[in-house]
Amino acid sequence: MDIKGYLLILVGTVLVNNIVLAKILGMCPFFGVSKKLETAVGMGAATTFVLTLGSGTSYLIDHYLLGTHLAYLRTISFIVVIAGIVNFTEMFVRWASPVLFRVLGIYLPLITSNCAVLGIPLLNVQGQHDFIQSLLFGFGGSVGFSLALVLFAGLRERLEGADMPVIFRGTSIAMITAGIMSLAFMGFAGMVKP
Amino acid sequence: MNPYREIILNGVWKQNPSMVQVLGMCPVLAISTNITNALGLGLATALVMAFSNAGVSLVRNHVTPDTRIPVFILIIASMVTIIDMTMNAFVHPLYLVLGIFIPLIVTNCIVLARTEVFASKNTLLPSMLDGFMMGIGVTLVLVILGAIRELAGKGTLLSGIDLALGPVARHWVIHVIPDYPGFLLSILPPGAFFGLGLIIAARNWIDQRHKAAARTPTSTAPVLAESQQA
Amino acid sequence: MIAAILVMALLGVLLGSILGYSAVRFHVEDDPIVEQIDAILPQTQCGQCGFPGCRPYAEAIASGAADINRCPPGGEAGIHKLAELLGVEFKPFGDDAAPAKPKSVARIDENTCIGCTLCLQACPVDAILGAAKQMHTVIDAECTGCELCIAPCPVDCITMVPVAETVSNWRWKYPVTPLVQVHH
Amino acid sequence: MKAMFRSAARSAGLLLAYTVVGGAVLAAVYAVTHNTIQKNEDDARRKLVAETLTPGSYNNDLLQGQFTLPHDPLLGNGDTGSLAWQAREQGIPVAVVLEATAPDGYGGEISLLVGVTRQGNISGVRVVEQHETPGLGDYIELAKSRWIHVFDGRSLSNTTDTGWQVKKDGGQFDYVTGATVTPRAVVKAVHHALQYVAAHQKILFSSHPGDHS
Amino acid sequence: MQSSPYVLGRTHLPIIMLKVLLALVPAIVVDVWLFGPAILVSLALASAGALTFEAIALALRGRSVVGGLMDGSALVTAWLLALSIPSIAPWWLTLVGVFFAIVVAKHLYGGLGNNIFNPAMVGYAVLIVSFPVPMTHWAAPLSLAGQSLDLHDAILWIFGNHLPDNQTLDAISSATPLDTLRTQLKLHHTVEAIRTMPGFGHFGGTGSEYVALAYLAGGLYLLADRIITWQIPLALIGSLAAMSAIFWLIDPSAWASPMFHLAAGGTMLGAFFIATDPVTAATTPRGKLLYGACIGLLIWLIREFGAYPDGVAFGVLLMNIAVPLIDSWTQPPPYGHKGTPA
Amino acid sequence: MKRQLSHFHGGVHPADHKSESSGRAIAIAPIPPQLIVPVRQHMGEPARPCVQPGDRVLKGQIIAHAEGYVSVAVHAPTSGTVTAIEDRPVAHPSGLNDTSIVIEPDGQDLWTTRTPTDWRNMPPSSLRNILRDMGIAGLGGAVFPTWIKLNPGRREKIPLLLLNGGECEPWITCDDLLMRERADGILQGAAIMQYLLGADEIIVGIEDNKPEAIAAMQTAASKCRHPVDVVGIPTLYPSGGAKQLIKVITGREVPSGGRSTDVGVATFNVGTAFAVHRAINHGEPMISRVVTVTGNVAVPQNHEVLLGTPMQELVRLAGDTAEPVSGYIMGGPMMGFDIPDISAPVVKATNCVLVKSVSLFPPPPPAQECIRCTRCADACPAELQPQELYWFSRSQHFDKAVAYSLFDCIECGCCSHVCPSHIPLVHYYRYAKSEISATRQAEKAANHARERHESRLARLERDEQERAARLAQRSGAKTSGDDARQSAIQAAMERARANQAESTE
Ligand SMILES: Cc1cc2nc3c(=O)[nH]c(=O)nc-3n(C[C@H](O)[C@H](O)[C@H](O)COP(=O)(O)O)c2cc1C
Ligand SMILES: Cc1cc2nc3c(=O)[nH]c(=O)nc-3n(C[C@H](O)[C@H](O)[C@H](O)COP(=O)(O)O)c2cc1C
Ligand SMILES: Cc1cc2nc3c(=O)[nH]c(=O)nc-3n(C[C@H](O)[C@H](O)[C@H](O)COP(=O)(O)O)c2cc1C
Ligand SMILES: Cc1cc2nc3c(=O)[nH]c(=O)nc-3n(C[C@H](O)[C@H](O)[C@H](O)CO)c2cc1C
Ligand code: SF4
Ligand code: SF4
Ligand code: SF4
Ligand code: SF4
Ligand code: FES
Repeated sequence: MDIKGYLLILVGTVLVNNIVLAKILGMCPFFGVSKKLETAVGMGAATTFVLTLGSGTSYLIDHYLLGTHLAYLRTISFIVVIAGIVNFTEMFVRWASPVLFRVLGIYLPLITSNCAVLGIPLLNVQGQHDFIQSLLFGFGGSVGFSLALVLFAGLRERLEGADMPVIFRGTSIAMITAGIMSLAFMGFAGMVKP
Repeated sequence: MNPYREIILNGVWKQNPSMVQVLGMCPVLAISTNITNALGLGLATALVMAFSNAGVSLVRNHVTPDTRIPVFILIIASMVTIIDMTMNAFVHPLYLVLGIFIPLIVTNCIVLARTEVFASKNTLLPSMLDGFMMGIGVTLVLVILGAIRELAGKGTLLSGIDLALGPVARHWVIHVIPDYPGFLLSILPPGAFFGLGLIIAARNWIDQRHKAAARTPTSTAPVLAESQQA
Repeated sequence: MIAAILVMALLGVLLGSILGYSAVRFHVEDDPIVEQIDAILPQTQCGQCGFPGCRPYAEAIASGAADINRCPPGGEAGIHKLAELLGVEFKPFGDDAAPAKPKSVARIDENTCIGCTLCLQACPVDAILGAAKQMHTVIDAECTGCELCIAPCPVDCITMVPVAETVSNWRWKYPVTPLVQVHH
Repeated sequence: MKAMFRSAARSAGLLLAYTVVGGAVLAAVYAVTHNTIQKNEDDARRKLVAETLTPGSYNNDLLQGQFTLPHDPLLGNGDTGSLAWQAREQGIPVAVVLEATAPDGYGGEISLLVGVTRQGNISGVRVVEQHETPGLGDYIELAKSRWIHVFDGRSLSNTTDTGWQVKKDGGQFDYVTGATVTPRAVVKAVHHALQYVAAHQKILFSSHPGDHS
Repeated sequence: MQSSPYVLGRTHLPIIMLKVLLALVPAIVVDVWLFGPAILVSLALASAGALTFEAIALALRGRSVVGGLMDGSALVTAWLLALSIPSIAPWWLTLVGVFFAIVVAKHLYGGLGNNIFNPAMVGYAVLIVSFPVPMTHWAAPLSLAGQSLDLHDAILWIFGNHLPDNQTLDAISSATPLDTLRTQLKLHHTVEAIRTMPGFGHFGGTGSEYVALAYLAGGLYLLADRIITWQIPLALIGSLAAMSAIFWLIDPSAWASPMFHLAAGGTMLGAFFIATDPVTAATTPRGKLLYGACIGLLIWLIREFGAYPDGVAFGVLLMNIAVPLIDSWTQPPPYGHKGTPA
Repeated sequence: MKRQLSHFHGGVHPADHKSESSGRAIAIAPIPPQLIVPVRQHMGEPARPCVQPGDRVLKGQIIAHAEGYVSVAVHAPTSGTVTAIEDRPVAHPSGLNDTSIVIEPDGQDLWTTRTPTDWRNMPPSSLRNILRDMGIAGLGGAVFPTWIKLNPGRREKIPLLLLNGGECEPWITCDDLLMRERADGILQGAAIMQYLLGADEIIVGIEDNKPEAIAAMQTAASKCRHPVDVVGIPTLYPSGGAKQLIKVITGREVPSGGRSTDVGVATFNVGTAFAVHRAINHGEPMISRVVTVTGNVAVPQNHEVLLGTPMQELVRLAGDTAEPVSGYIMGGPMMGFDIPDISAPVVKATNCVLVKSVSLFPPPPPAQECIRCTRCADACPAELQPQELYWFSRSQHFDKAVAYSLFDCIECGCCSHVCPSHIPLVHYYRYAKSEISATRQAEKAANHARERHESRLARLERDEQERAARLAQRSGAKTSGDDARQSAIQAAMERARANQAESTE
């Protein structure tokens, strides 16, 4: 696969098949951690780190440890590996840099229950990606996640001041906003052939 | 109130995972294109939650603080894998449709949240019930959303039921609106968000009416400032 | 079967060692959150929260023993700040919470005061001046309006007077435009 | 240092216990469900392939007749080749089903299964995967419309090369107004598949077609 | 209590909206002249629908209905939506679009001024995604169709799905040049060859190029009257022209020319009337430039690579998403925040 | 010499309505039957009254002393008797009452002794004290004590003294007339200011819609011994704002949160300069000022008015028109405020009494929603984003409003003026500012209370230990005094709560 192919994977995962708005993964942090821009940025950064790493590691596990024989252990071994990475990163960051921990650390525990983190490695297997592709797919997917999250947080901060009907305030309007965002992202449809 | 009733009410209404806690949203949003899928995934989730809660409740006194979460996750992942294989074996067509979202029940945050919040502090029976009712809460929203999206999108209900129940069920499909041109948006991702947004708004509305009815009619609470600007 | 158990065992050992190792290797103490909570509380020391003063309430919040919506003097703004600090949802005052009062200060009726010093001992911020057998007075600027001095007074000579609106503490009101339509 | 080691060992031991139990349980469930799952998957594939064939025209297990075709531009397949299945009546090949890809659909590639009888007639075409615009270009799926039956019985001999086009371009194939791109792509792909079968008639209908690839 | 200032300027919100409507009139006139009167029917239908939905929404929200209708914003939304979908669209299509524009995109967010997405474009996007078939049946220019729908026929068609006996849908409708270009490019025709096909005019589509010119004229009027500022239109047109020019210069047979991009589809309408919607656009001067330029880029990307024929609506909606961030990142420093020269 | 002028961002051109009142010379208003002199006429601490009801006072006699640092004295405007010291309606947007010294004039208008000061031979600090005791506060609107502003402080000097003759508000002409008629006095005051500041340069900035004033000032300047540059600046509201004037004249921007002195400029209203001249060269404290009475009156005119004169007296002087009066504004139409009670007195800040009628000042149309058209941002001289400030103030997201520099807003009203939706933007900003200030105040109070509480706890602890030590010494027995104290507080609280419950029932 050439540079162009890699680029297409990136564009595809970030924009066209955005993990949040097109693939509908990682919804909980998308709605939960998007009330403030600052936290959204932190969550995005933390997720990007873990997801890229987890994507690569999962590939190695799947390829060298499980094979087709033990494929049924995929889910459980992926999640164990990811939990390990998250936990280690959390404790390490906390110990190594309190500043960084304040920025990223508090989001790390939330990452294990972000289904994008497991979804992307599983999609990697489904799409028969090689190691580099898996890494890129993980990175692109999480950048796409961060992008959607940060944009969404910006919108929600602005919506705080809006004079909207009471019953729509909060989660409801967040859903509808996400819906229109997802509609807008459909504009990228067809740019990268699936 | 009877604690079991409380647990049931929490799961279905007061602490409904999808409408109130906004957890475990991915399957709800992704799999609600029709009632059949919704029901399938909802019940799978409920089963996983019931058994995970049971498992966690059993071992809750035998974990150390730093291994607690990993152990819970292990239990959940095992349950999910079992359900995964079982569905693959016995409702294969449905399994194919639900696809990646069955293994993703592992990371469905509501599952982990309930093991943490409830099962790790309660005994076996209440824990199982809590898990199951939370799952039913999810199922409820899933089915309502599935019905709305299916109806608006294709004008049918229960399409694809044969996937779950075999060819016998093929003519159970209800064509509510014959010759409906189809409203594609409803079945696409934006439709999922719009639909759930409306359901949550409806829930808010019901809650609000409830509260308004409960309030004494003489109350003269000042109107919120934010509603004062036209 | 064996392969599966082996793989799983390997993963378990790996994960466990990482966890155990890093838990000890990278151990750090928690941030003192009590200070931050206490900084938000209004320091009226009035005990309306059900705790003997603001700091005990802060400690209770930090340990999870108390909700964030128990301090009437702090108002909803205070709850918002606590919610933000602790990363929890805003929670309005419960129906049982005391209604917010206009800011008041204590006034001692100088003719009735017998100089027993009981109020002086109760005041958490030393806002009452006086000595035994002498008439006492409240320093308006120091009084937080906590009302703790009222109950101990044996001759009931202390009353709370709302702080009057003056040119210096007057505030602009929320603009109301002629088009107002109030929600029903 | 010692504390670290002890802590690590304790956690590892604990988790070891759980993983071993978990692994054993999962392996057991796997053992129980494995065969059913395998059968399910085979059945599903068998059913799909069978759809492009005239029922009752063959009596072999289609999966037994599966073989691989090498890369060929006419099939639109990639370097890894594509699959094909031979249908036999009493051991004699009577039809083949091949995977073909239409590269120029509106929304990307369209994957097809094309069934061709020994006489060179089409016994059926099915769409396996497509990304056409829902509601517009997706009428090529049997679930949406019966359009795909336009190919039944067609062959290179009963339809000329110019006939292998949509009516708008002067051919013989119907299309839905406003969505010409998709049928154009499908018609072309099926035409190519027929040409491929014609060119490789001998091999495809030999008793061991897979050996030649 | 009234607070100072006690003297107010002479611009009024309804007047601004009225002027926007006024600026659209030349294009409507040209459209009627070149494509027949169907557009008048769809404008009227959209306006009626928009005002009705607006009134209902205002009433449900307990706001002054008359005051809300008088601001004129619902009419602007209705007209812009009607002008961006085919004029011969069936009645229900227009109404579904208007519903999503006025009720979902505007009033769920709190009505005028509170919405974050361009209402008309939300309506358009919902329609193109859900009903691509009627959304791609555009009225053919009179000069090509030879025959046309008069007002009566248009009403019958739009409301009753009924055509006069001697006419077919194929005859009165055609794909837009943008659509034709993309499908023909897929068949490996060159741009030059495609441009000679019927439906292409001197620099855009037959007829529609003059409509685009009329939009340009209306837009210049808005600029001159300071209803809109120059940043967004200029940046949008500039970046679209720049992107298309670069690729066109590399290979004129595979890429459409900048001139074509500017004259075709919704470029002019988008640049002057839609991207400039003050409520949903960026507000700072630098932010407006960035916002417009990104929309231009997105339009080009979607036209050249995407699945939808025109990218204006998606470009605008995608940038609406980014507006809060753009605004906060491009805040100009206030007086006294610039660091004083020593 | 033509000075190179700069521009400030934004600004508006409301109709200036100056000619109504600028055609007539300054008249001396008669002494009213009663004078009401508030003790808070300046920014800062109110002055402390030093007379009693019943006291006889002479014109120019101190009746309230400056209290604290930011304060100036208050004087009797004429001779007479103090009849009361009580709360009276004052000119304030709240319409509240404030402490005022009420004087019954005796009609003789007898001065106390007036002693001119030989300022050139006086140390600056004594000179500044004199200005404080003379009650000199800025007449440009902020009424900040002038003696403080005249202190270069740690800086050796303030290089530029800028006299503000901008008078950019529509309708007001008091500075215009003052410059036309008393240009020499203004420049003599400026000389004193220059001495105090150590300024190298004096510039007078005057909007070019006042050619007579510019001419008069130029004539006076040419007679001055020290160089004075009189500069005509383009007419554009609010060029009279100190920050805008500094930008126009020097091209420099006063840093946010800073003062003019940070860019080496001291800005004073021309009236302030004249008051300094009267105080130092004639020994006359600030007891009167020029007030424009205009709008819906028969004879719009400027009057020299004794401070404390009820505004209704001035309105009566100006006479009625056929049109009914719909209200009164103190100050101009852009920055002034409604006076609900016209019996409120003229104070140092009163530059104008503007009588409203419905045709001159139509009531604002209903506000509509903000459409983010940014006309306000284009008009804002503080280069803010008023639409964002509005968005956050309206929804009470004050942190955000502060982050968008709410406190850099000078409340000039340009944004509201141009807003097509007629939103009372400035009102929202004032509301937000006063809420934020109140919160900050409360925070300060909380910190203070915490300190006092902690020091009390520490003291009790210490007492306790001492007593325990004493007790231990005496008997060796151990009593739990701490518990006793705890239970005392506990009991107090119980009773307090019981009380509360009772009172809420
Ligand atoms: C959003 C959109 C999606 C479309 N999807 C398809 C499609 O999936 N298949 C198709 O054949 N045409 C599709 N079209 C229509 C083609 O662009 C083209 O107009 C149509 O095939 C008519 O071609 P003709 O002019 O050759 O008849 C789509 C058009 C639009 C605007
Ligand atoms: C607490 C305080 C202290 C001040 N100290 C000084 C000072 O030392 N020197 C000075 O020139 N101005 C001082 N000022 C005045 C202001 O900076 C400003 O010049 C004055 O309020 C006039 O405002 P205006 O320009 O809006 O009328 C002070 C203001 C306040 C509120
Ligand atoms: C919007 C605005 C307009 C002002 N216009 C004038 C004015 O026209 N003339 C004036 O002397 N001061 C005006 N001021 C007050 C000046 O900023 C400044 O406070 C004053 O010139 C300081 O002089 P003083 O201390 O002598 O009052 C204005 C202030 C603001 C905020
Ligand atoms: C210059 C200008 C452009 C506008 N453009 C649009 C538009 O593209 N779409 C729309 O729905 N409304 C538009 N409006 C109307 C109005 O601003 C819009 O409906 C608001 O978004 C509703 O809150 C426009 C108004 C003006 C003044
Ligand atoms: S209720 Fe009173 S004592 Fe308790 S925290 Fe609030 S102010 Fe402090
Ligand atoms: S004087 Fe009374 S009310 Fe005031 S602080 Fe002291 S105890 Fe509380
Ligand atoms: S001028 Fe008025 S409507 Fe326009 S942006 Fe400013 S506040 Fe909003
Ligand atoms: S009042 Fe404030 S925000 Fe409005 S224009 Fe003046 S400085 Fe700007
Ligand atoms: S279910 Fe929670 S992130 Fe997907």
